[in-house]
Amino acid sequence: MLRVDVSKQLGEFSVEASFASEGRVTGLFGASGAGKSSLINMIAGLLQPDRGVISIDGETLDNTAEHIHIPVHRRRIGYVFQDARLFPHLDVRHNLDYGRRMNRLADDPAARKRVIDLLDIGNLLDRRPGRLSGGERHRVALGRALLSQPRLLLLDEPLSSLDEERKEEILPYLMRLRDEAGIPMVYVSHDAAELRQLATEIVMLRRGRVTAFGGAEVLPPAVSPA
Amino acid sequence: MLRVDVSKQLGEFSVEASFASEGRVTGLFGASGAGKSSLINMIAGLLQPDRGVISIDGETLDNTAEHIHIPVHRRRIGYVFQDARLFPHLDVRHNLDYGRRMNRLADDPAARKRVIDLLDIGNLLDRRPGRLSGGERHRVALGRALLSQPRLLLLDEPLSSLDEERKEEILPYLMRLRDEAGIPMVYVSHDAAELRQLATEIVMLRRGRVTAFGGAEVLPPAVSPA
Amino acid sequence: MFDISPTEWTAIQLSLRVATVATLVATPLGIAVAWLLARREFWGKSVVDAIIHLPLVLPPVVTGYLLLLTFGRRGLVGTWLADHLGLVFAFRWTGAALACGIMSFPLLVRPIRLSIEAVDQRLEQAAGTLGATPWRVFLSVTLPLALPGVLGGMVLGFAKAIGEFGATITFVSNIPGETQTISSAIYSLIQTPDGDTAALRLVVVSVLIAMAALIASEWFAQRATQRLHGN
Amino acid sequence: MFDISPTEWTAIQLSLRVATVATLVATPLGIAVAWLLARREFWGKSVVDAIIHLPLVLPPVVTGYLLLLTFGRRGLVGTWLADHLGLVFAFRWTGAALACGIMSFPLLVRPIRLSIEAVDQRLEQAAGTLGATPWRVFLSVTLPLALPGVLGGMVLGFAKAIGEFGATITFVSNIPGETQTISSAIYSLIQTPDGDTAALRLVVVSVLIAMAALIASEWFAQRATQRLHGN
Amino acid sequence: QDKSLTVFAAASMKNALDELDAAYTAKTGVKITASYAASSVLAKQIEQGAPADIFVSADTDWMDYAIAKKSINEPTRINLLGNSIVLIAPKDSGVANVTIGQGFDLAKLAGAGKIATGDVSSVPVGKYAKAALEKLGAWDAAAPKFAMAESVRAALTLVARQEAVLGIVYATDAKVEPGVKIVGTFPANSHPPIIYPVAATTTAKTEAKDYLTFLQTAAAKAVFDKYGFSFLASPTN
Ligand SMILES: Nc1ncnc2c1ncn2[C@@H]1O[C@H](COP(=O)(O)OP(=O)(O)OP(=O)(O)O)[C@@H](O)[C@H]1O
Ligand SMILES: Nc1ncnc2c1ncn2[C@@H]1O[C@H](COP(=O)(O)OP(=O)(O)OP(=O)(O)O)[C@@H](O)[C@H]1O
Ligand SMILES: [Mg+2]
Ligand SMILES: [Mg+2]
Repeated sequence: MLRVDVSKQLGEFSVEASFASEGRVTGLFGASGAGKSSLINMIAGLLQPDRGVISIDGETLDNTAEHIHIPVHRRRIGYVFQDARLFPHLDVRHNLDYGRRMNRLADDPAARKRVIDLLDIGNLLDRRPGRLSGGERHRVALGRALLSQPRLLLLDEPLSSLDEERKEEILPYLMRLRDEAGIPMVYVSHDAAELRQLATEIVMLRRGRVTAFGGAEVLPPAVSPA
Repeated sequence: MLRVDVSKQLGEFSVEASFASEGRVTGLFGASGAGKSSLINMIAGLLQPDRGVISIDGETLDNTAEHIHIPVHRRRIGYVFQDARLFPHLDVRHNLDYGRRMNRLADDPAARKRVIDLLDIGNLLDRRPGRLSGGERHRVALGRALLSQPRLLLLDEPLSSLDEERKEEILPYLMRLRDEAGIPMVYVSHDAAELRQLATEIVMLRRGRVTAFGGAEVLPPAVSPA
Repeated sequence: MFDISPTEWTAIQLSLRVATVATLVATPLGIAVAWLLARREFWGKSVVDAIIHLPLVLPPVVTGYLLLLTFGRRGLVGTWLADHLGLVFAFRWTGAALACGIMSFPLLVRPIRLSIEAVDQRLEQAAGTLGATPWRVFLSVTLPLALPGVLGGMVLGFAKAIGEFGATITFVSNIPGETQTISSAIYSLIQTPDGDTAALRLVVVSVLIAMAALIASEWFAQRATQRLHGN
Repeated sequence: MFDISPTEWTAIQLSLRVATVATLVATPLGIAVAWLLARREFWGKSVVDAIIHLPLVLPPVVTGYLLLLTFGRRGLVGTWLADHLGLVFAFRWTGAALACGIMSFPLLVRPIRLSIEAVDQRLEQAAGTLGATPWRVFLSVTLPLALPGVLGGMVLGFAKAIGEFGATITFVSNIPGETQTISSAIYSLIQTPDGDTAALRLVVVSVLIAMAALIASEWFAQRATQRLHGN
Repeated sequence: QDKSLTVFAAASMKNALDELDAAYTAKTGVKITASYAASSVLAKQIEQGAPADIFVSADTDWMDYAIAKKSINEPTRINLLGNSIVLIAPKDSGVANVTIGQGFDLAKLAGAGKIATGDVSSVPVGKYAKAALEKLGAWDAAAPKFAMAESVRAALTLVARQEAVLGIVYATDAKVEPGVKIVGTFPANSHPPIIYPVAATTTAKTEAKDYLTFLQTAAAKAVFDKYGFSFLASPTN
């Protein structure tokens, strides 16, 4: 269970969000500038809430009243940033391996192969991020987060730079992760269709406030493409 | 008319594209890593083709046989980069104004207001890019390109980080630009629906090669969202 | 202890003038050289790089001597400058400034060069697409983004210029009111059997000047960084 | 002209040893200090910054005296180190290395600091989310990305260490085979009537050493930049 | 067993001492290590416990300083050498054969040019020059024309390069620089005697005595004479 009840001031913008999501995948939905990335940064521990509580499966990550703020590196999260943030000095192979090394996990060639094949980045392994296309970068970033064996996945529009075909391949994989591995996720997307497939609960954000919370029914109705 | 007939080697990847688009909006469609950004970079003059010709409305921009390579700053293009590339040291207002200043154009408050309102970035004018959300950044980048009064617009997935609602507002504006101002555009997108609305001609790219060229009919058939 | 004598005052003022002029004149040149080294490949680049570093590698006296041979009254460049521009360095404060400028040049160039190398070329490309000529790209994008390096280089250069005396004294000797800077005054005092107290006084003054320069530069740099990484 | 005498050979070897040891020992310290200045706010930060720059601002002779008073045989720190760690600086080559290290410290720190400041903190955040402790973030992200600055600082520092003699000669004197570096040898020769040819010979040697260091560092830097900005 | 001595000597003594040290080593097998620097620096280093056995100073002030600091074995002190100061001009200058005496107008002689010498407050040659000119009544007028160098050698260079029209340096230095000519010699009574004292330090090895004796031999005198120093001690064999 993911419990979030925080407030945070960022310049003139403020986030005041409170929800408790039981589901395995919490979808964050909202217009550009609604505060989705800010909220997810707080869950990651990169942004400290001014006030409030964040806990996951009963374990407190943040509690301003009790001065608890678990540092980022101990949260065991996998975060796919909106802007990829690959390490420019490491080739794709080492980017993918980074989380495993830092967490001192045993090598798992099978898992690695599965992720690499799924994302179709096998032929990029020796390249550095500077020479990847936009979509390739995001795929590698997704792979990097998945391979760090996180306890919680934070996905900030992980598929928005990808083509339909690719999305159709990756979404089912994420659904399997949700159902089989049971890794909880927070998934940010503008794409209602994506959220409908993946999210078990939806948080609607608008100007930093939660305006709706519930199942897929809170999403705007599907429109058929023009 | 946009004529492109180029080849370029990038590491192991090569682009060999040849097409002549009569239409006002040329849509570039293709999977991640197909070579869309590379092609558009050549049109912009940021990447020099190994061999070939690029011309727009009869004016040669590149001709390797005749050693012609018009430098970027004389091409009068507006380029919305896939990765925004806002100037981090300038606030939004000055980012928007940059192209006008560099081209020594007269100030046009009405045009500016129109673009700012359309993109809903009026309240961000005094902020620096470091404090913008992902979508806000892309909107400013779009505004910056539009306001430089370009002769050719190059749009590399300009809307992929925006929500449906926003897209629905901006697409019609781009259509108006196409129809009224008559500014030719090259438009990269993964979203077949977007291209169907905007593009008059479609170039399908696959592994650096043009696999189809024509009207909207070359796009994959519309699927209704799951 | 703080009764600074008139000669000392003159030395202090002179030091400030010499270091300021040296830094201000060297900075644009340093930026140009740093840009060339950071962004251009040309034949003889490592030779240029080596020449810039010479004043660091050679004992200052040697640099002073070389300056004397080149920019002195009988020096090749010196004669030309005197005849054509009326610019005389010998025994003038301008000579002290020249010596300080040359001695601090490597310290000025390196940080600027690093900062220019660190500027994201994709931003320069973006500026180009918006119609900026290479020169205006440099002025409006590269230079502002490299500002921390420019300030850093200027501080190092200024501090060095305040402390320099080996090359200066060899080139233009030590003439109170004309070429005697704080550093050469300190040096003279230290060579005198009971000059220690007076030397200490001047040491304190140089430290204060350097601190002021440092604090000013930090303040500018802070503002610059804020501009780059936030609102 | 190139019949280098045994004493001169000794001076050359000593210079290399002194400059190398000084640079290698100062670099980790310099990185630590640069990191503190770049990434931490603490009380007295500008004082630390000022102290680091002192050797640049003061005439080298003054720095040399301060070293003599502190680390000399009768100096407070000198006696303590000798008694407790058996580390003697006075009139030893280790003292020359200490003097060179201190004189080149500001030149080392500034470029490193600038490079660390330029590292995108969002990448460090990303490393944190992947489980890297702050220390490992520093080692695996910050430091490699700041490598050009580290190399740049090391080159400046090394070049300065080769050229330093004011503080060295004052602190540990000019004893052939123990503390006479190329630079102090050049200085002695310049002070001697008809020592010019010999001095010139040694000047050429220092220039060659510095050029080799520069070229090596450029080569490393090039590789580092390539690693950062391409394949 | 290797015997060795460390000599701390003023930089201007390098030529002569290097030659003598070689001779001494050949004769006795005692290795001499010489450290040349400014007398001021050496005096302070000896004060701080430098491993020096012998101190050769370029003037009496710093020897006195060292004695006052109890770092010199006072009874061993000998005023070994003397020197004279001369007026020099670039070798093709029109100035020649100046008689230096009471009423000597140095300022007029220099005209619009500069007069190079060592720093008058700290470098020994400068101190002697100033004293002499004051005695001769020429200082006040000439003072503004002085370019004070960091060492005798630097002053010499300024004249040789014709940056300065005149210079005041030691006779020993003027002799070896081909770019200058001596145009006058300051009378010995116009300034305090120019003396190079030598002494053993308080921590000196026993061999130091022998070395000091060697410096006073006729053989040593011959070498010092060659480099233009006047020998003040009475030579022994
Ligand atoms: N440091 C800051 N100072 C001021 N305002 C900020 C700061 N960081 C973010 N904001 C503002 O907060 C709002 C929410 O930003 P956030 O990045 O969370 O949006 P988002 O929902 O992720 O949007 P998008 O879909 O465009 O990425 C935006 O309007 C943004 O401009
Ligand atoms: N400098 C380079 N060296 C080697 N390969 C490169 C270089 N630049 C691009 N590539 C490769 O060329 C291919 C095309 O890249 P491009 O950026 O044009 O793709 P794209 O169609 O824009 O993809 P996306 O939709 O993911 O942005 C990619 O596979 C990329 O890895
Ligand atoms: Mg966002
Ligand atoms: Mg692309």
